[in-house]
Amino acid sequence: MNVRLEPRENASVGLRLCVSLAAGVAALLLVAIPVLLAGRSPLEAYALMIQGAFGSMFALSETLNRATPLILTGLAAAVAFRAKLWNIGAEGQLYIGALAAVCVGSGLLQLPPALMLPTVMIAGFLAGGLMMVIPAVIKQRFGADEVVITLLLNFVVILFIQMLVEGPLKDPLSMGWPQSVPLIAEAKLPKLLPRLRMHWGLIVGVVAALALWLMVRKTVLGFEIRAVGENKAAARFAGIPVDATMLKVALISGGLAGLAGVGEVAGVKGYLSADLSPGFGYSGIVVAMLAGLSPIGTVLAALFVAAVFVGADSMSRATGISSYIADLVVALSLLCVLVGSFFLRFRLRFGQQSVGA
Amino acid sequence: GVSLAQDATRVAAIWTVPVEQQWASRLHLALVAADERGDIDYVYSENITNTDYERVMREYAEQGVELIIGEAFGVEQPARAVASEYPEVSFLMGSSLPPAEPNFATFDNFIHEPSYLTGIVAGMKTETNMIGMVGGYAIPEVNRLMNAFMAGAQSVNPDVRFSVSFINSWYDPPKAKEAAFAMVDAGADILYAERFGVSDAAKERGILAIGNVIDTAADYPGTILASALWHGEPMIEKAIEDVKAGAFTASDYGIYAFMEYGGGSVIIDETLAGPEAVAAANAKEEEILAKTFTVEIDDSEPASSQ
Amino acid sequence: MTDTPVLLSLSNITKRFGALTANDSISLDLHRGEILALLGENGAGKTTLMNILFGHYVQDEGDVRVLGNGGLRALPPGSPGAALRAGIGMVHQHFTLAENLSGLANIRLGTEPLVSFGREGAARAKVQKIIAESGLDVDLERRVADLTVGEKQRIEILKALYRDAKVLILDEPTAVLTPQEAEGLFAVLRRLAANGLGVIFISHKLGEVLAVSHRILVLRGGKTAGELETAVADRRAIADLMVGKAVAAVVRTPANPGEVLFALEDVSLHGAGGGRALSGVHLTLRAGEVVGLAGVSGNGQSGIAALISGLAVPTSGTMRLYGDTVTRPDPRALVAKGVARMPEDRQHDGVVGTMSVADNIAIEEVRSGAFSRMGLLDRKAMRERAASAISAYDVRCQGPDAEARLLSGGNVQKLILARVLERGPRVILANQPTRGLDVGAQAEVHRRILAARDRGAAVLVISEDLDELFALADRFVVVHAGELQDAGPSDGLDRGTIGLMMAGQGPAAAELAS
Amino acid sequence: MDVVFDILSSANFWAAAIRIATPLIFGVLGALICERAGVLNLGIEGIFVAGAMAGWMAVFLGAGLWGGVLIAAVAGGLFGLLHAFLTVILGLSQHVSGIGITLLATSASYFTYRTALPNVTTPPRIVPFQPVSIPGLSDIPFVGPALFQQTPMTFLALLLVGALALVLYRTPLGLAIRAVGDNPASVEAQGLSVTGLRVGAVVLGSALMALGGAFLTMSAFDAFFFGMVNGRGWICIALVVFASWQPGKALLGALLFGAFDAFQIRLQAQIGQVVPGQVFLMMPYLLSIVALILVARRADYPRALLQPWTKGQRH
Ligand SMILES: Nc1ncnc2c1ncn2[C@@H]1O[C@H](COP(=O)(O)OP(=O)(O)OP(=O)(O)O)[C@@H](O)[C@H]1O
Ligand SMILES: Nc1ncnc2c1ncn2[C@@H]1O[C@H](COP(=O)(O)OP(=O)(O)OP(=O)(O)O)[C@@H](O)[C@H]1O
Ligand SMILES: [Mg+2]
Ligand SMILES: [Mg+2]
Repeated sequence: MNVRLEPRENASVGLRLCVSLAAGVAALLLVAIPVLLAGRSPLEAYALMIQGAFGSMFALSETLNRATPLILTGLAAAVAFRAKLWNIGAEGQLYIGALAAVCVGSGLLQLPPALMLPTVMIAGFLAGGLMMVIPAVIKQRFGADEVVITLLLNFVVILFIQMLVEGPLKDPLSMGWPQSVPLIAEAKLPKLLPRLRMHWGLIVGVVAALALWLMVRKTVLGFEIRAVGENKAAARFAGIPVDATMLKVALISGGLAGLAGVGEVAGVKGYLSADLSPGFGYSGIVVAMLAGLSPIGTVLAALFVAAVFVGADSMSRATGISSYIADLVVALSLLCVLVGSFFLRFRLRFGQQSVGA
Repeated sequence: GVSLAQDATRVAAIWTVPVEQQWASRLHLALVAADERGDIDYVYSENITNTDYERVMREYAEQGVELIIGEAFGVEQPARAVASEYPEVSFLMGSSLPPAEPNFATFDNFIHEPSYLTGIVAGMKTETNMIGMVGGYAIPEVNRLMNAFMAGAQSVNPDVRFSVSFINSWYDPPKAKEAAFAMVDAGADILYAERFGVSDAAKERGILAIGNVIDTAADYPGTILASALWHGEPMIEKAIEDVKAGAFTASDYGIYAFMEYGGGSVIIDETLAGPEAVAAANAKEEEILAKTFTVEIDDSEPASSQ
Repeated sequence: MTDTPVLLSLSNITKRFGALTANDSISLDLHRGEILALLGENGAGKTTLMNILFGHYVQDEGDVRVLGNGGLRALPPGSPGAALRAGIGMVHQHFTLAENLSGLANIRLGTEPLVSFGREGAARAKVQKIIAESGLDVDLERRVADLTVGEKQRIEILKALYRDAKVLILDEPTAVLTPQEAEGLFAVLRRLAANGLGVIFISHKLGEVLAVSHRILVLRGGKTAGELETAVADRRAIADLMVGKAVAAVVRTPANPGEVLFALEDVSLHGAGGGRALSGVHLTLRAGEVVGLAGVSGNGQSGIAALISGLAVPTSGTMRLYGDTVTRPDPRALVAKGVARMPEDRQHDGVVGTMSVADNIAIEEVRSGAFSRMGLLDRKAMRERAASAISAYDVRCQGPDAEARLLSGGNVQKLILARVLERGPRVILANQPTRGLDVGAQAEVHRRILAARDRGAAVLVISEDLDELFALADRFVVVHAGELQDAGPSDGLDRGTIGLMMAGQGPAAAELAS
Repeated sequence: MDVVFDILSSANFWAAAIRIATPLIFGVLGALICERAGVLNLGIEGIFVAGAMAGWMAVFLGAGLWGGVLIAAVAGGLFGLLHAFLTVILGLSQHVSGIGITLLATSASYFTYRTALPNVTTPPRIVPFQPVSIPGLSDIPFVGPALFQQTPMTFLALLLVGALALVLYRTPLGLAIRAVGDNPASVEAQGLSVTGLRVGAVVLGSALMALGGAFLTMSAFDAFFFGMVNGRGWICIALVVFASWQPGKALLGALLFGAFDAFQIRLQAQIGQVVPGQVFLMMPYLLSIVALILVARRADYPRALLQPWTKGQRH
């Protein structure tokens, strides 16, 4: 009797569901440890988590609101990772996208409302995209690793934003606080429902996911991105312009992250500051990988991560457990889902069974 | 939906920083004390990002908390919007903007007065005429205190020069310490310790430091020349009292940080400062309390002397 | 040979991969001093069997026994360490060398306690002694990355000998060697066998097998198909055993060359495309003619292939297609103009493994009107084209939607043939068209190439296998040190002349010498 | 210009550079070991936090300073083990596992700290490592003060650079680690365990990373703060590329970074707000990027970096 791993060709929907469920259960079991350490009842904590994430229209809207930037940064990572372009810089691209939105949307440009929003979004997309095209070009020209460069650029961008919101972009009415001038009303993404923070960015995210899905499956560009991502050498040999395709990927990836920034600044906050994102760029990587880089899956994974965070954070307040538990729960869930993905790729075989040849 | 204790007012605080942070810690301590006295039922959330801030406010409001204390600096608009939607809840928020009717009161740590007094002490004590100042970020509540300190020092010693740097982090004591060392190397003999880490550098190099907001003299024996302290108690107690009495209004509670209300005080180590400096500071304190002298509130970013 | 003691004995080895039975109850014995050749079509299970023997894979059934003190002892399954300790050395089909280390470091790897110091000197002395005895000369201090394939292989053999191997397994050792290097290897093997080493030798080249082995074991479809003494074997019998049916020989009719379709005129190439630079190369390809390019690997073949593939642009000189100068390299434009390119490394450059067969057939023309409209893919057209290619070229796969990575090597090559030949190209680059393919698959590829020639295409075949070149080429060119020499029509040529030209001697000198 | 010269010629400046570099030296050595074996460890930022917290907490609870160092290393090693389990044994994405480890180690450390010490406002302190001065040596002009204002952990870091170089280039273990990061098949074919080597390297490397964190709470400072690691781990990921995966160059890179940081702190203090402070703060990152661009062509990536290895699988 021995145990062996065998790769699976593809996992059925049923199996996917089972594995997701098992991962969720495992995560909950692990979460019990810190909850018990804090001297509370895990069952109560679970109930409060669910309530905190979905228990009311408000809770649900908050979950969706948090999922919005995660969908976009998740898509940014998914499209880049598919092409084996390791964009770890979505955080910086998000800020640059937000910056562009503020630059065009704070009154500098006077456009009819119908044009203003698209302009703001396009500006954010292009700015974020450019922010990723730079490391992609550096990689092509100099061979410098994009993981490290995009990571470092995140720090540069945040400092740059700080510099701007303390300097040229500073809102004179902010009483000295480092924040930018606000967006004008026409440049803001409308709320989906009155009094709730959910905004049209969510729709943008879902549409972007659908568009990417279509792009990957139905377009020549998607075909070329897949080929370049899976086997650069074969793609080059077959005449696919590898470098140009990579730049397109970079533009799309950075652009999506930039859109996330537009969403936060135009949909939620109204002005730019250096604390716009609590790490949405990094979480996007997690979201994309949980989704197996699938665009539609990214939407679901973003919802999952958002719900876990919002639910756990709310639970911490209701139980009096330290609010650091929210990140802890997200981390544990992530690792459980990650281990689960292993069982989608491999099956365990026990003993010696004979298989018809 | 949880049933409330009979007489304890339910108070929640929402901090964007860990409660170790000096600023939050002053109010947190006062709230914990009130909780221990049984006056209030205190809960808090720390390290809440501005992105999450509004949600947390709403969650507490929904839970039936009566008084919410926190910082609206990064979330002025949404915080005010939430307050207007929960008129039955009282909000007491750190803010640079005026209060908003009917339930949104504001405050800030206005301890520029004691900061000015510590400046007098430092200005008289410095021998190199060089004072090093290390701050986190150049934001109004930091700038204000630094500027008052500098004004105080200059009032007694026009030759004094300042070296100012910001480390761009609230919590990087090793880095703050390095920045302080750099100032000592450049000739500073007194350090203004806006951040944790600066007094450590002073102690290690055997020079003096000026404390800010909290009293750390016991941790750095022989190092803390003087400190400008912020006391959260007067404001917190006033606010609780107002809530209990149903008299909470959208007013500026920032005044409770002023010396006249006991929200700010200076503490000077006489053995380090010497009687002369103490006397000068005390004299100025009299003037402030007597309102014959007003310390200017200057929120602009302080800069090194050229 | 069977009078010497048995060194190694495999009995009833069975190994399954999912539904596929790669080894089906295979048994074999290896004697001291014996060279046993293991033959079989691609996928017959040779490598799998050796991987089990060496502990890379765990068999489902059967056991491996090795001669130890006092008789044959069972080897614990799944442990290369145990196999090494038992005296088994393996030279893998794909080298297992750390390229960032020196040859010596690779040899020492795993032979010393992990934390110990100063053993390098003794190790070097021992390896040098082995080199002296075996003739496996190689610079031990160079980084493996900088060694030629032949040198890498010598390092691999030294690795085994350094551990005092009793049994040496070589999996397709000559696939990447020049004829001269292969000869050198055989000499070494004979010497080692004479000293008592047992050798298992896997190859697809029947000539080599007949030349070097004592005994031949043929696998087919994971089963033992037959076993014969080399002394009594002939090519035909072996090929029939391997394939299970007679393999028809491919006949080349005399060529009828027409106009020049492709030409390199005084072309030099630096740096691009990897490999050696080219200098002053003249090459003409005519309609209806196969030109064979011979040369020791690394002398400039990759540069020439890169030029015709559109992956490199001449540093100087002119490249002409149908008389027009080609200025910018662009695989897509060349493909559109009727150039067919078969890559040297089909798995690496030929297919995108995770994409479907249909995708891989369409990949070169995905932007053309045939497969897309306004940036949208025409999946239906792609699938139809794939379906017809699959049946016309007998690509064995689950269908147009099967992932290319699941295809065997031979079928990948058929897929590429289908991709490039189906358009009726006028210029064809066939780079190592049958490397690693078994005799049946080889014959099929050769037939296709000759059929294209007969249709009027100009063909350049690059191969390290002289047998293949003689089977296909109407005319020979030889590349050495980045320079190309014309060797003339193949009819008047013999292997010796070509071999000398490959070694850098001019055609005249080569003729004199032969 | 005078300012620059004054700064560079002061022993205190060099002392600061070495001090600032110390946690980076630990971190970059740790990342180097992991990557040499073929595993990218983006968990580094969180492992720094865990080391800072665990080491400090151990000392706070009475373990003694070297006991704290040991506990920090063990904590780092445990997170390394988790990363190794996910990436080496299960072959899962190294990027995601790393980011997951960072999230887990950070939040677990914060949670533990807060649950253990719920009611602190001023963070409790320990007595940290003190600078060692060696009579005689400390008095050498310039070098003495630069080197002997340092705490034992700095010397440990410098020592580890040598030790790691020795192991990597002079022992069969080093050979095996370098080989497994280049081509795991080479190691397996020689009878060594790919998994064993990789797991070992990741655990060891993570333990070193944790020491970088421990230095912050036990040498550079005496208390644990939320957020005090402040991106130092990520810097190490950049430095290791800059160093072309060589311990000597890693030391050089860390020292250069430390020197630059010490320099900008001094320049900021002296020439003041002529340009926004952020410009100074950006410099180390921008210079790292420039350095990476310059070395990239020559960088010798471990070829098997990011490649999982499963025994009995085709690769
Ligand atoms: N990694 C793998 N996982 C599962 N099945 C595989 C894998 N690789 C190959 N196969 C299966 O094994 C079969 C043969 O593949 P292989 O690459 O060994 O070709 P081959 O046997 O050398 O054949 P050919 O003679 O055509 O070169 C394929 O059809 C495929 O179904
Ligand atoms: N790890 C694996 N997973 C799945 N299938 C495998 C694996 N290794 C080998 N196979 C399959 O087992 C069969 C035998 O493969 P093997 O490599 O032993 O053939 P071979 O005789 O060495 O062929 P070749 O002449 O092409 O080297 C093939 O169909 C191959 O695809
Ligand atoms: Mg094969
Ligand atoms: Mg094989």
